[in-house]
Amino acid sequence: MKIHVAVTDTALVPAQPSDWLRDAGLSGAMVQFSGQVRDEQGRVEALHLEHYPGMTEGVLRTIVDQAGQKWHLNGAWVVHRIGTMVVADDIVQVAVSAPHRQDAFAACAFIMDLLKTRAPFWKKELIDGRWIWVEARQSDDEAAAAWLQAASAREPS
Amino acid sequence: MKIHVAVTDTALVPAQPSDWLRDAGLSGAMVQFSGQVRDEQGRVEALHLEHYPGMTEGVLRTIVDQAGQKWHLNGAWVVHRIGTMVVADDIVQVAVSAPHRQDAFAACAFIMDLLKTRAPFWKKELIDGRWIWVEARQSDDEAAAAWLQAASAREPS
Amino acid sequence: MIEIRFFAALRERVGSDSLTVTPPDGVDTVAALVAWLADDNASVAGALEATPRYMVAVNEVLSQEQAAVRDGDVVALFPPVTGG
Amino acid sequence: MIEIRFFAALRERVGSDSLTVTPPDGVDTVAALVAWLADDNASVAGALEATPRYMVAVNEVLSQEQAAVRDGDVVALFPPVTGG
Repeated sequence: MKIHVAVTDTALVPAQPSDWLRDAGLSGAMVQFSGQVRDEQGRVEALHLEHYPGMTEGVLRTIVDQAGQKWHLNGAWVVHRIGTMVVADDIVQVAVSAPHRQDAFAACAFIMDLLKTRAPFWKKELIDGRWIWVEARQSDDEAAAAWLQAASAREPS
Repeated sequence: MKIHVAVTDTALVPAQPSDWLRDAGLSGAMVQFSGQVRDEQGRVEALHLEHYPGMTEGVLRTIVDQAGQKWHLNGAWVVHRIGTMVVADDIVQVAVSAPHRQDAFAACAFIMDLLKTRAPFWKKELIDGRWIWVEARQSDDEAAAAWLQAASAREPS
Repeated sequence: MIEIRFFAALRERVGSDSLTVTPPDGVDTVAALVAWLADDNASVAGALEATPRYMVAVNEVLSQEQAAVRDGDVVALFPPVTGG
Repeated sequence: MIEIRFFAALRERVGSDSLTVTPPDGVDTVAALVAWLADDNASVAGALEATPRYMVAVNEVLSQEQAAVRDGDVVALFPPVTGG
């Protein structure tokens, strides 16, 4: 399984994950998630992302390794942008290749759910000329917890 | 919600769905599935896809409309290739944009599961110089049935 | 007059893309039409026998065997689909 | 010696990126370290009070308040993460 994990302060390129994952007939399925800066009905002027260098890459790598243990994957790409970005910019790309689509969908959603609750990134939004930290959402905690409960339910008691 | 549904006999372009779905800050999430011709350990030399012109586009459009009723989507792209293709070629692209990632993941998986069991496409593989029709997989029937059971479980009895 | 269309392996087994038929009165469902066709046409009978699971579309909409069929309809018979 | 790092809103509230501290013997868990820090440093106390839910990493691994802390560790305190 090939893995690419990176944090970058430059613009993400939409076609890069699929170009990099392409594997000459080994995989039959590729699922890619990308997240964009929303304007929230015009309220948001810009977004700034801070992270914990070193820890971030380690956490992302651990999440991808866990996905590789849970599902049959051939490749995984996770690139997260930091710094200041404008509305509609790509913030994150998560892409996986797999023999079968169910594994690709599940692994991609799992990586995003754990990234949202484990990877040390913090967002602030520029609204009316003021930078305001984004609050964590409880629905994200619940999404991550669901994967972990599903995992422990499968353990022998 | 913008919708693009097409059947084509030319090569699919990986970056097209995300370029077309891009919406200047309305959506925060994009999920794209693409399916490739697998070589099956070198057994498969080529793939040929036949379809039912007219019905295909209607079925795909109906599936996308259903997805748009079940989830909050801003756009959906479904392009399926037909004719003869070689190993690693893209067969199908399904991409959706949405305000939130959970809707994007669910809608993209739903469209693929229904496409697999409802859209009139048939594959044959060139193996050892002979074209052999691919058999439908029961796991695909089950995946589609799961969405429909989930839907009917929510109906008032 | 009803147009019968065949696709994929079923088309190859029948040996034709389509047939135009005028079934007798009373043949007013997909099931009745298929039974009448198989009685009437040996190549269709053989093809259906070699394709135990098949799907049906009436006027380009997936349908069940109990679906009504009337004059002017296009009825397509094909193996389970395998796209994607 | 323990390095304490702060991120995001918590960093801004503390007013520093990091502190290097030598807590007394017996301060051997994250919870004890945080309690000692808050006693010792008014800006940390104020920042933590303004951040009722915070997360902890010990040596770059997410940890619980009961986690052990020893000399040479890097302990990071930050608000719930919001990437993606």
